[in-house]
Amino acid sequence: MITVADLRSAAFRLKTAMEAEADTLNTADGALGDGDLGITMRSGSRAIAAAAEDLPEDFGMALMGCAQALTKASSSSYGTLLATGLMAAAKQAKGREGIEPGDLSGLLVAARDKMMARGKAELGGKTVLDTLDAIATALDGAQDPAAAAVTAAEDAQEAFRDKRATIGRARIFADKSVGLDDPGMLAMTKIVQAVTGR
Amino acid sequence: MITVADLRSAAFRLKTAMEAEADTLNTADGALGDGDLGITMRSGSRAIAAAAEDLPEDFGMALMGCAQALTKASSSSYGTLLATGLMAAAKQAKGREGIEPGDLSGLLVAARDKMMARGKAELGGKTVLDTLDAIATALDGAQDPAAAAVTAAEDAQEAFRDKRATIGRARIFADKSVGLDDPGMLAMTKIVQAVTGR
Amino acid sequence: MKKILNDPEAYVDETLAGLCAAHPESYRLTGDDGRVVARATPGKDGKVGIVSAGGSGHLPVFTGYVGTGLLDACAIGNVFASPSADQMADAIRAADQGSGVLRLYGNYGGDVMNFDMAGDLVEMDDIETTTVLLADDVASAPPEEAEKRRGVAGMVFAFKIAGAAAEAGLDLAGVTRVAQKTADACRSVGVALSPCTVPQAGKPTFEIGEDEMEMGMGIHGEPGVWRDKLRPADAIAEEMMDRLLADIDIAQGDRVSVLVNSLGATPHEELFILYRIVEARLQAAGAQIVMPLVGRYATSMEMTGVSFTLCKLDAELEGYLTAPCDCPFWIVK
Amino acid sequence: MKKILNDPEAYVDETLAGLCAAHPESYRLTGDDGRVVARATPGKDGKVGIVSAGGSGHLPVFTGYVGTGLLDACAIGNVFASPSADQMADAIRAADQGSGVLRLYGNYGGDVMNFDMAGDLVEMDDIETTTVLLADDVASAPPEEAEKRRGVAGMVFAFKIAGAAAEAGLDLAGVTRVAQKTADACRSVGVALSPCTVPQAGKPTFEIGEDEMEMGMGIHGEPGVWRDKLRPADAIAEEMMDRLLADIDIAQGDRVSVLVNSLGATPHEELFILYRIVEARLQAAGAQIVMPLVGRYATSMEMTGVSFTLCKLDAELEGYLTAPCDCPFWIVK
Ligand SMILES: Nc1ncnc2c1ncn2[C@@H]1O[C@H](COP(=O)(O)OP(=O)(O)O)[C@@H](O)[C@H]1O
Ligand SMILES: Nc1ncnc2c1ncn2[C@@H]1O[C@H](COP(=O)(O)OP(=O)(O)O)[C@@H](O)[C@H]1O
Ligand SMILES: [Mg+2]
Ligand SMILES: [Mg+2]
Ligand SMILES: [Mg+2]
Ligand SMILES: [Mg+2]
Repeated sequence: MITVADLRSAAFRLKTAMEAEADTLNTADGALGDGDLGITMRSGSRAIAAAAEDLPEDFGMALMGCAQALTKASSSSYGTLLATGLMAAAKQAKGREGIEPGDLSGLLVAARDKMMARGKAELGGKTVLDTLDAIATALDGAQDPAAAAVTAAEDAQEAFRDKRATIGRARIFADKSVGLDDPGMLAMTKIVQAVTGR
Repeated sequence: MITVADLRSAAFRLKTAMEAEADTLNTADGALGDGDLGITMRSGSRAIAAAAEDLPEDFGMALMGCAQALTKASSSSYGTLLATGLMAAAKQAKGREGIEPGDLSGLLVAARDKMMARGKAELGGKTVLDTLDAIATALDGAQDPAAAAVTAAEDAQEAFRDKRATIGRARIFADKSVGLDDPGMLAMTKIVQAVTGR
Repeated sequence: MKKILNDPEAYVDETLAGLCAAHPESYRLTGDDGRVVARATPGKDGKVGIVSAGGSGHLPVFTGYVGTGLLDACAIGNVFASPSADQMADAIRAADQGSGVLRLYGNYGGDVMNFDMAGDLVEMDDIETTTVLLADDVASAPPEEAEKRRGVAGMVFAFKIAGAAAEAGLDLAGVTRVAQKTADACRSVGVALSPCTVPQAGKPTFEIGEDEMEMGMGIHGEPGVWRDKLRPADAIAEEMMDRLLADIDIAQGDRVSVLVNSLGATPHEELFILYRIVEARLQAAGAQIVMPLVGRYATSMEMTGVSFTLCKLDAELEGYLTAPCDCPFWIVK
Repeated sequence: MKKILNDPEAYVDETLAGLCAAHPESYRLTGDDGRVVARATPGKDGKVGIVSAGGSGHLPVFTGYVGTGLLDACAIGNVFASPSADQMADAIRAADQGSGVLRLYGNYGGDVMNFDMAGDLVEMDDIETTTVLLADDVASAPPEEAEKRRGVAGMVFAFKIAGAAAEAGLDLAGVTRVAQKTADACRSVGVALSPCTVPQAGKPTFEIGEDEMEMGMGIHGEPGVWRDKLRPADAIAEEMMDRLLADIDIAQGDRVSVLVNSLGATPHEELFILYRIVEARLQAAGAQIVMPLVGRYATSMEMTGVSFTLCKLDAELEGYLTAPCDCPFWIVK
C-alpha cells in the first residue's frame, strides 16, 4: 500500500529533483514561452515539501494538502493544472489510509479529465495531458508500476517531440516547436522520475 | 603676414585633427568629467571648417565668423570659452587684412583675459587658461612662432599634470586629478599642433 | 539589466509595501496574504466593480491603475506569474459594490485558469462576474486566430474606457459590452532590444546580440516574428505601423488613439522619435489622433524596447477615454 | 544600453518634433533654430516668467516641465550639452510676460557661462532677469563648498515651487526668493549601476563591471564617491539617506518632501522597494513626509540607477509644492 509516509518521502525527492532541474526547465520553457517553468516547479515543490512535514493521515486529505500548497506557491498554467489534477485525485482517495498500486491508473484518469476541463484542452495537443494519459494507460495492470510510469512518460515525450504545439504560449510558434520537447511533458517526465525514485 | 587664406587652411587641418582625436578627448574628459570634450571639438571644428568656405576678407571678421560657427555648434564650457576668446581676438584684429606673427601674443592675451572673465577663473587653476597664458608668453618675440607655441602648450600640459584641478567638473575630484592631464589643456595642445601643422 | 533589490523572494511584497506607503491616499493593500491592491476610498455604492490581475513586473500595469475611473481592485502574482485563484477571489470581493464585477485582464493561460477558478469561488458570495480578455498582440497569432493572441499594452485603454463607463453608472452588462468593444478595437505590437531579469530566476529572460533586435516579442520575453540587426528608429516604426494597419481597418475620418509605450529602459526621447512616424502614418491613412499616450504605461521592468497600440474609437469609446481618471500614474482632468 | 534612433545628429531635433507633435496642447517649438520649447498657451500677462535650459537626455527635465504652474520656456542643447547663449536668449524672450524672467537651472559650467551671455543679450530687449542655480548633489562637494555642487533632480522641486509662486502672482524678486529658498532646501544623491549612451558619442558614458555600482555618480556619468560590488537595495537606500541626512538638519516635526527618482532603466518596482527605507528613515527622524514623488522625474536616458532628493519645507514652500500644475509629465490637481 502507498501511504502518506510514502507521499512525504516522494515530496522530498521531488523538491531535490526540482531544485536541480530548475534551470533546465526554465530554458526549455524559454525556447517558446516565458521561461518560468523551472521557477514554478522549484517554488511549488518547495511548498509541497514544507507542507509534507505535517500532512493529515487521510491519503486523500494529504493529497489535497499538497494541492493547496502548490496553489499558494505557484499559479502559472502548469502549477494550476497540477493542483487541479491533484485535487481530483484527492477527491477519489478521500477517507482512505493509502492507495493500492492498482488504483493509480484510475486516479490519474480523474486528474487528467479535470485538467482537460480546467485548461479547455484536448488530448493529442502535445501537453502534459498526453504524458498523463500515457502513464494512466501504462499503469493499468502494470507489474512494475514505477518502471511503467517512467517509461511511459519518456516515450510520450519522445513521441510528441516532432509534433506541433497547439496549446499555451508555444502554440504561437507551432512551426518552431517541431523537434522541441513540450516543457510541460519534460517536467512531467522529471516529476515521475523523482517521485518513483527511478 | 597671416591671412584669411591661412586661417582657412588651418581650419581644415583642425577639423581633420579633431575627427581623429575625438575619442581621445572624450576619454580624457570622461576620467573626471562628462566625457564630451571630443564631441565638442569634433562638431565645433566641423562647423568652423564649414564656415571657412566663405569667410569675409577682414581678418577680424573672419575670426568672428569662426567664433559664431563654434557657438552654434557647441555650447559646452570649452566651446563657449573658445568662442569667447576668439571673439576677443576678433575685436582686436577687426579692419585688418591679416596679422603679423608679432601680433599673436597680444591677441592671445586679449582672448585669455576675456575667457577668465567669462569663466570666472584665475590663472594657475589647471585649465586651458594656463596653456593660453604659456603660449602668449612664449610667442612674445619668438623666432619660430609655430614651434614656440607647440612647445609652450606641451610644456604647460606637463607642468600642470601633477597639480590638482580647481575648476569645472574635475574640481570635484581634485585628488584624483593629480597625475591626469586637464582635458582642456590636452585639447589646446592638439589644437595648436593642428593649426600650426607641427 | 542590473537590479536594485533585496531577497528576490521578497521583490513583489516589498514593491507593494512601498507602493502603498508612497500613495496611501490611493492604494490599500488587502487580501488574505496582502496580494490585492484596492482603492483606498472605494467607488460609490452600486458602481460596477472592475478587477484585474496578472503577474508583477509591469508597473503601472496592473496595480498602478487602481483608482478613480479605472480599476477597483487588482490581484497581483509573483513577477510574470499569475496570482492564485484565492487571491483573485479576494480581489473580486474587494471590487464588488453590489452590482457585479467585470474581470478585465490579459489572455494568458495561468491567469485565465485561475480567474475561472476565482469566479467559481465567489459564486458562493453571490457576486455576479463577467469576463473580458485582452488579446491585442498581433504578432502572437494570425487574424483568423485573433482570440488566441496574447494580451499586452492594449489593456491600458480597456482599463481607462471600462473604468469611465463604470464611473458613469453603466450596469455590469453595459460595462462589459464597452470593455469588449475596447478590447476588439485594440491592436498592439512590440519590439525588444534587450531583456529583463526576473528576480527569482536571477538571469535575463532571453539572450540577444549587442547589435540585434526582435520584432513582435512578448512582454515576458516570448519569441517574436523575426530577429535581426538593429534597424533605424524610423524603419522600426514603419514596420510596426505596417503590422498594425494590416490588422485593423483605419479609414479616412476615423478617430484613433495611440499608445507609444516603453517596455522600461527605452527613454522618452526615443519614444518621441518614434511618435513622428506613428503620427505620419495615421495622418496618411486619414485618421484623426485622439489623446495620444507616450510613455511607460505597461512595462517589463528594465526591458529595452517599445510597443505601439492603436485603439480605434467610436463616439462612445472616445467619451470614456477622455473622461476624468485619477491614479498616481495617470491623471485625466 | 541599446538605443532606438536614426542619425545621432538628429536625435534631439527628432525628439523635440515628436514631443510637440504628441502634445500640441502643451508645447510649442520656437526660437531661431527650433531649440526652445514654450507653453502652447502663454502664462497670463504680467506673470513672472520662468525659464530653464540644459542638455537633452534628461526627460522630463527640462522641456517636459514647460506647463502651467511650472516653466514658461526652456532652451535645450544637444544630449548632455548646454544650449547656446542665443538659444537661451530666445527662451528668455519667449518666457517674458512683461514682469521679468527667472533663470532657474543646474550648476554646470557651460550652462552658467551661456546663460550669463544670454542675460547680456536680452538686456537690450529691456527684460529684467534673475538667476537661481540648483546645486543639490551632496556627492559633488563638501558642505563648505556647497555652492560648487552639481545641480541634479532637486531641480524638479524648484520648477514646481517657483512655478506655483509665479502663477500665484509674486513679482520677480518674490519668485526668485522662493526659488532660492527651494534650492537651499534640496539635497540629492545618486547611485548608478549602468551607463547610458550619448548618441553622438556612440558608446557608453562610462564602464562598470556587471556586479558593480557607483555611489554618488553624476547624471552625465561624472565620477562618484565610491565604486564597489552591487549591494542590497536596503543597504543602498540606507547609505543614500545617511549622506542626505548628514547634510541637512531634519528635526522632529519637520515637513519634508522626497523624490525617489529613476535615472531611466531602473523600474518603478525597485523605486518602491527603496521607498520603504526612505520613509522609515524620515519617520525615525520625526519628519512628516509631504507629497512623495516616486518615478522618473529627471533621467539620464537609459542609465540604470536612482537618485533621492529631500526638500525640506516651510509653510510657504509646502503651499506652492502642493498647488496645481499641469504638463504632460506631471499633473497636480
Ligand atoms: N491549457 C492547457 N492544457 C494543458 N496543458 C497546458 C495548458 N497550458 C499549458 N499547458 C502545459 O503547461 C506547460 C507550460 O506551463 P507554464 O510554463 O506554467 O505556462 P505559462 O508560463 O504560459 O503559464 C506547457 O508545456 C503544457 O504542457
Ligand atoms: N570656468 C572655466 N575657466 C577656464 N577653463 C575652464 C572652465 N571650465 C572648464 N574649463 C576648461 O574646459 C575643460 C572642460 O571642457 P568641457 O568638457 O567642455 O566642460 P563641460 O563638459 O563640463 O561643460 C576643462 O578641462 C578646462 O580646461
Ligand atoms: Mg511558462
Ligand atoms: Mg508563466
Ligand atoms: Mg566635458
Ligand atoms: Mg559637457
